[in-house]
Amino acid sequence: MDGVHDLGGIAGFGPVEWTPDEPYFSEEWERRAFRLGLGGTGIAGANGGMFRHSAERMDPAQYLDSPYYEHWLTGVTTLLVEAGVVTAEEIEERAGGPFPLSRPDRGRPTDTPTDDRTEARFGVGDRVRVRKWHPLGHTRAPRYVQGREGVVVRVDGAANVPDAEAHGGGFVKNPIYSVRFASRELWGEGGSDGEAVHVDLWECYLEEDA
Amino acid sequence: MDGVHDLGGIAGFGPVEWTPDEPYFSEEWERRAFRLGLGGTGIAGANGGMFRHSAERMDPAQYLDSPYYEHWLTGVTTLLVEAGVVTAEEIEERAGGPFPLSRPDRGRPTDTPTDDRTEARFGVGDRVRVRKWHPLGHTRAPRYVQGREGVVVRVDGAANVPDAEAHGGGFVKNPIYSVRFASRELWGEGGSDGEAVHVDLWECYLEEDA
Amino acid sequence: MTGPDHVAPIEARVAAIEAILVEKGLLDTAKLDEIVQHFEEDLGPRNGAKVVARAWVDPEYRQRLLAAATAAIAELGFGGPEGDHMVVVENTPAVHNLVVCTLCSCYPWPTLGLPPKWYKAPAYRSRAVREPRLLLAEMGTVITDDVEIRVWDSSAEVRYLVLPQRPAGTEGLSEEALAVLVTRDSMIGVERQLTT
Amino acid sequence: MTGPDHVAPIEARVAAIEAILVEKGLLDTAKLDEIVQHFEEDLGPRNGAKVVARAWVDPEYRQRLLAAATAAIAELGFGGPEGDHMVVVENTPAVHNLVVCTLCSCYPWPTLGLPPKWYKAPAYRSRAVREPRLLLAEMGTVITDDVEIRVWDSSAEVRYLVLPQRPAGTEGLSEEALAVLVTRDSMIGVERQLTT
Repeated sequence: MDGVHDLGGIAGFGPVEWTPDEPYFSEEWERRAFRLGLGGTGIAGANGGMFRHSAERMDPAQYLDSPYYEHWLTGVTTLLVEAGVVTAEEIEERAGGPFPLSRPDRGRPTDTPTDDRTEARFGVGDRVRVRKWHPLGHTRAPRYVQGREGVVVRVDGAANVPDAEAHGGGFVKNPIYSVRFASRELWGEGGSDGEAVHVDLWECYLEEDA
Repeated sequence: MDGVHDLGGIAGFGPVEWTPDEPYFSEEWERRAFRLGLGGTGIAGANGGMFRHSAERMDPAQYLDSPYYEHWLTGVTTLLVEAGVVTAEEIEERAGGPFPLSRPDRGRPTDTPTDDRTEARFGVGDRVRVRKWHPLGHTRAPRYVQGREGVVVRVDGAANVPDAEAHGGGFVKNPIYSVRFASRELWGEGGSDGEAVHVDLWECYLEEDA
Repeated sequence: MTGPDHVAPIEARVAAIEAILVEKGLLDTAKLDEIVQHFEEDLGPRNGAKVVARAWVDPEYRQRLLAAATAAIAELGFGGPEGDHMVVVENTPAVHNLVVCTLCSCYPWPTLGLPPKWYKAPAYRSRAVREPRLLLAEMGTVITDDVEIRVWDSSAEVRYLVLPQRPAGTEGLSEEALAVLVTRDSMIGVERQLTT
Repeated sequence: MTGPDHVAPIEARVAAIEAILVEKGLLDTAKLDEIVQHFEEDLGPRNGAKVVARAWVDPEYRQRLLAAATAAIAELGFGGPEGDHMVVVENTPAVHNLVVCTLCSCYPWPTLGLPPKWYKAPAYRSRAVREPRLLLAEMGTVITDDVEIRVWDSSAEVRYLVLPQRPAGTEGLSEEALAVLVTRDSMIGVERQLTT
């Protein structure tokens, strides 16, 4: 999903508001939202891909404007409502006001593998191109690499394809690679020499670069 | 600038909140913000490119979450503060609270023409590719067409290059074209047959497609 | 982050900058009010509708409109800011046109007035170029797959007006009566079939 | 649009969904508290610092760490969620490594703990892959042009730890004393030169 969560390269956010050290939870509600995230996804019968996508589906302005653990709260609560564990009315009544939830899931487990595959098709040094498919649902192929050429620098083991997992396609194993992209391949004239970005990508995201 | 104002293709905004008819200004402040936009840009000594970019430089969450004329208000007021016509302290004191302004301008009039050019280099039917340069400043080449191939369908007259105009590069004329892009060229497998997008682009945004 | 809660109300912000500029003698609100009033009273989709109706009844005007829209529109007395580089795109049985401004809010003021909120909002701007057929269907305008959708992103100087198809069964109507049938949405392209 | 003004306070929202799940007998907060407490007490950059210090003093460990990080880190007793597919990337005089998660907030919990706010915020996530050298300079870490910057976007299963260079003049220090020098930021890659 080409949403605002897919932040690589988006301009306009200003300087990093760095802190030398901070507690994991600066307010008590953050700790409770974290705890809810740990427990709530399973209660909703959801998996990790569904959990990630539940936050990606937040209203874009809310996503960008809210503290991080509000993503967890909104995402998990959306999954719980969608699973019928709780109702939107119930939580709003209890909260004493509107409780924004994420938008409906538009993803489908199409264009993703249905059979496990653990043997790597590509090797280190192979040139690959990321598929350009801009799915409406969850994916872990950032928009800024879709359609771009890179070189495999590491072959990792196989793991479940998030795109399938998040949209009812089940747990389908597929190899993962670290692919190196030159900055200028990604950002053109706006890129820089001497900078490279490595992105971890499932094999089903990649095509041979002819 | 690859900012959140560059909305083409970004997902997650939900249905269009269509209205059959509406007044130009649904609240009095909107009318006043419009009036301020008409008059204020000139008071700041700014031009149209600077005006557009002043809204593009807004905090991304504020940009997405605010009513349209708040863009005008925030942009024009930023130009007035940057020009030294008013101070941030002055307006905040008068407003009785924080008055968010846009972020600093990161653009430079580089990579744009410095000499007028009115004779069109391309003709209808020519294949072109949009330059991929992802500038940090103002441009009217949306991110979703940068690096993509299309066909010239109309040659328009020459007009000032916004990228130069917005960043102190002055008024430099350059021809404009309407370029047609197949949906699948833009969105790959996520595109559709039978859909094409036409984007109006200055000649300096384009390269011959070899 | 800057939460909107901590920000001065929008009315107070507008009033503040306006008051300071007026006090400095820089902003002439009365003069600007005349311009705004002109926009409010003289511009709007009824102008565009007259252009469309004329094109329906006058084949030569239609040719001029499609060849050089700015001049043809000026024949009816419409022109000015955001309307001095007009292009008219014509719907046909095989083609449907849709206008958007993905980067901001460009819109043909003289013929359509100032744009409605939804035209300037992220949902329309983001989706019109990515999934126009689905977007139109959601808005009640079903475009069948045999009709090509041509989206026009007004990213430079040109402002677009869609010339919708004349509805069937309107052979007997006058130009004035035809103009009444033409909607704002049909000239943006979010509506296709006009009704009598 | 839904203004945050009209929304129930975040504390009330968290409390509401939590209370309902507890009342339904679905959420065991006491059991979850044990896990959270474990994260708070046992995880953090002091773990990663021990890994780095060991690699500095033990060349064979360093080799194992670079070849198979998960197992090498487990030798020191660290592992678990968000740490079971570790890769360590080594800074050299010619290379600087920087870790980011552009899509969300992936971070090696066992060795670094839960990520700081800025690591999860849009400014860092958007800029790290687009203008890392400038971003680092703004954060006080100047990387000269002769040093290649390698950004690692942890978009899949692997979690990255940067192995910083051992500071000069630390030949006499013990492994424990070296670990004290290793900062969280140097293991993310937003700091390069460690000081004694």
